[in-house]
Amino acid sequence: MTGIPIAEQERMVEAVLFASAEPVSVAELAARLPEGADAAQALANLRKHYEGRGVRLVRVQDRWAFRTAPDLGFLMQRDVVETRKLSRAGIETLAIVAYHQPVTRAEIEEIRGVAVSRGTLDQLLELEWIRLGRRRMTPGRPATFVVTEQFLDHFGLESARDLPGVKELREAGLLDNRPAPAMMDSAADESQQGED
Amino acid sequence: MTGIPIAEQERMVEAVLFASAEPVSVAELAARLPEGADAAQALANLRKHYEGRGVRLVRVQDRWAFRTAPDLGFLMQRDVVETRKLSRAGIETLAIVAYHQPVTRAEIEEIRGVAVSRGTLDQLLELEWIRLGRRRMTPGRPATFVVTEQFLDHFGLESARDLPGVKELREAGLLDNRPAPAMMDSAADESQQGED
Amino acid sequence: MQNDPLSVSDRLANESLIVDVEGFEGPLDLLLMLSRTQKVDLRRISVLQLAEQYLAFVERAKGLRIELAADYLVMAAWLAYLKSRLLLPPDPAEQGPSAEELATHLAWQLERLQAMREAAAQLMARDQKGRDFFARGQEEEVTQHRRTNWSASLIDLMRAYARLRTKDEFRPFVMDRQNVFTMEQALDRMRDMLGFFGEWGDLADWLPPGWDTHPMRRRSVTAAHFSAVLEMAKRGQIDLRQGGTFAPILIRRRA
Repeated sequence: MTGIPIAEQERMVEAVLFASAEPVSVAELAARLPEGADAAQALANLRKHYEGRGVRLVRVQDRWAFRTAPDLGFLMQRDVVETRKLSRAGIETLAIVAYHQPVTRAEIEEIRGVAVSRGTLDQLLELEWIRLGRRRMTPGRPATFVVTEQFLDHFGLESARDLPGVKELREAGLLDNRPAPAMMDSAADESQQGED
Repeated sequence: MTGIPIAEQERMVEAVLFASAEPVSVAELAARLPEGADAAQALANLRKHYEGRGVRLVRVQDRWAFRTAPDLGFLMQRDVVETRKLSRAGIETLAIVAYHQPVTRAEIEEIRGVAVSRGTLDQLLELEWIRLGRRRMTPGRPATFVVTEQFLDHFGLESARDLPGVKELREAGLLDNRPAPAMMDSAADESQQGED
Repeated sequence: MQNDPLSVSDRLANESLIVDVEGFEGPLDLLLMLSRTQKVDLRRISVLQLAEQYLAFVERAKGLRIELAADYLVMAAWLAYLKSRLLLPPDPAEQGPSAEELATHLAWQLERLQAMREAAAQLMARDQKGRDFFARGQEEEVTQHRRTNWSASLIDLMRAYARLRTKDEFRPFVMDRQNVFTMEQALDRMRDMLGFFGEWGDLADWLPPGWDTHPMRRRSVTAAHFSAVLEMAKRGQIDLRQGGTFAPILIRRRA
């Protein structure tokens, strides 16, 4: 009737279904397409064209829509890896364990001057950066904490004894509490190298 | 490597891109596809497959998206979301940012010969068609403006190099930053600065 | 013709421009509009003629008591200046750019503005998303699995420990001391050298080596040593003398 080739009608249906926010009925398609187009036929051709592809033309009740092929559903999941800095309490507690191991919770609190929350220790345990060591042979037999292989691995240390002492930290400029990270980093690198 | 047939990879890319209204980067595709898949090759095949269809695979910088073919826009007229009409100042400012980016506010004003009102830049920023670029390393470190990926996506441009007539304008020297010959006021300003 | 370069139709156009003055986006916009009456390539435009058209416009606006914004009047003043220089033979003794250069730049500015207008029109005539082509209407949800990677660097660890171990001697701000010689240092040094001070000697000669290269270091070391010798004089260890303002400061051990 109209002389619109069926391939062109197929293109039209493809575009309309793609852009529509809702599934579209054959009647709606017919209303949108130019006079005389055969929406049902175009739809059938289109459905055939998408057979076996990554998206398929599916019927939802009496309406039509594009949907991801069911076997590719796994692609619609995304793993988001988020990197977050350890809290100040966490890093301080970790530092105390590293420098003083084996160390009890009471000793950590004494050095930090504040109570150590259960959550802080839990987090470090969960990260497998610290683990429980031997119990201290003192009244109450308190548990001690030590750093793990994973800790040494993460921080690139051969052993916890490789950590620089306070004097070296000072010489490396780390005790100057001023914000010049680039400078301090390089200074710290040097002090580490100096120890090798 | 993985033994995933390229046709299967093409299906996967098709599914991921179909699911997203926003352009997806090659890096993200690669992250979502199974290990060892060749997203770039799959994209190339897919683009070919969609040539001449009702939807097309388009590139925006290093991102890819399906978009309906522009010649079928008339079918979607009822889906048109009325966007706020840009003022003449807005349109000109947008063009200046696109063709001269990165460009400072003072440079925009120099080209238009008139002050840029706060609202003009705000509107373009709000539309996410322009954003702040790097500060210019000149006295005062003025902010610069550049166009965004959303801008390129909206106007169907693969990159800012594809702006209409950009090559001719550059060749004609009309995108140069040609300072005004020093005279009267500006000459006086400079001699004052020289004394500082 | 020379006196009135505008045709009747141009004058009529000019009058309608006056009525429409609010519609112009500044003097450059107006100049661009006026330049169209010359009906030539913007590169071959007569800036002199353009200046005259603009000045005529401003005169007429004044006659009609139309309030013109300051930048229109600044442009008028500048164009009047440019016009006079274009009409006069070039003065070889004059500094700065020639009238020709100024005119060329103005023509280039107009050409650039025109080019940007055309580019803007071409841009807006492109197929636009949401009008001519469309994005996927029905996005499919992507399920996100969030995994947090806790990070800390060795430097964070050491800094945290350093912070803990030095809580008592915490210095909130430490100057960069590379170029600073303190009075305490100077005092220690001068006290050690006290035995060597004989007859009157210039303080400058007693300054440590290597500190006179950099002006900042020289200032710091001089100030530190000056304060140190004042302190030593107060304690009765040395005598100080200066012949006049900026004269050398002489010191000797008090007998």
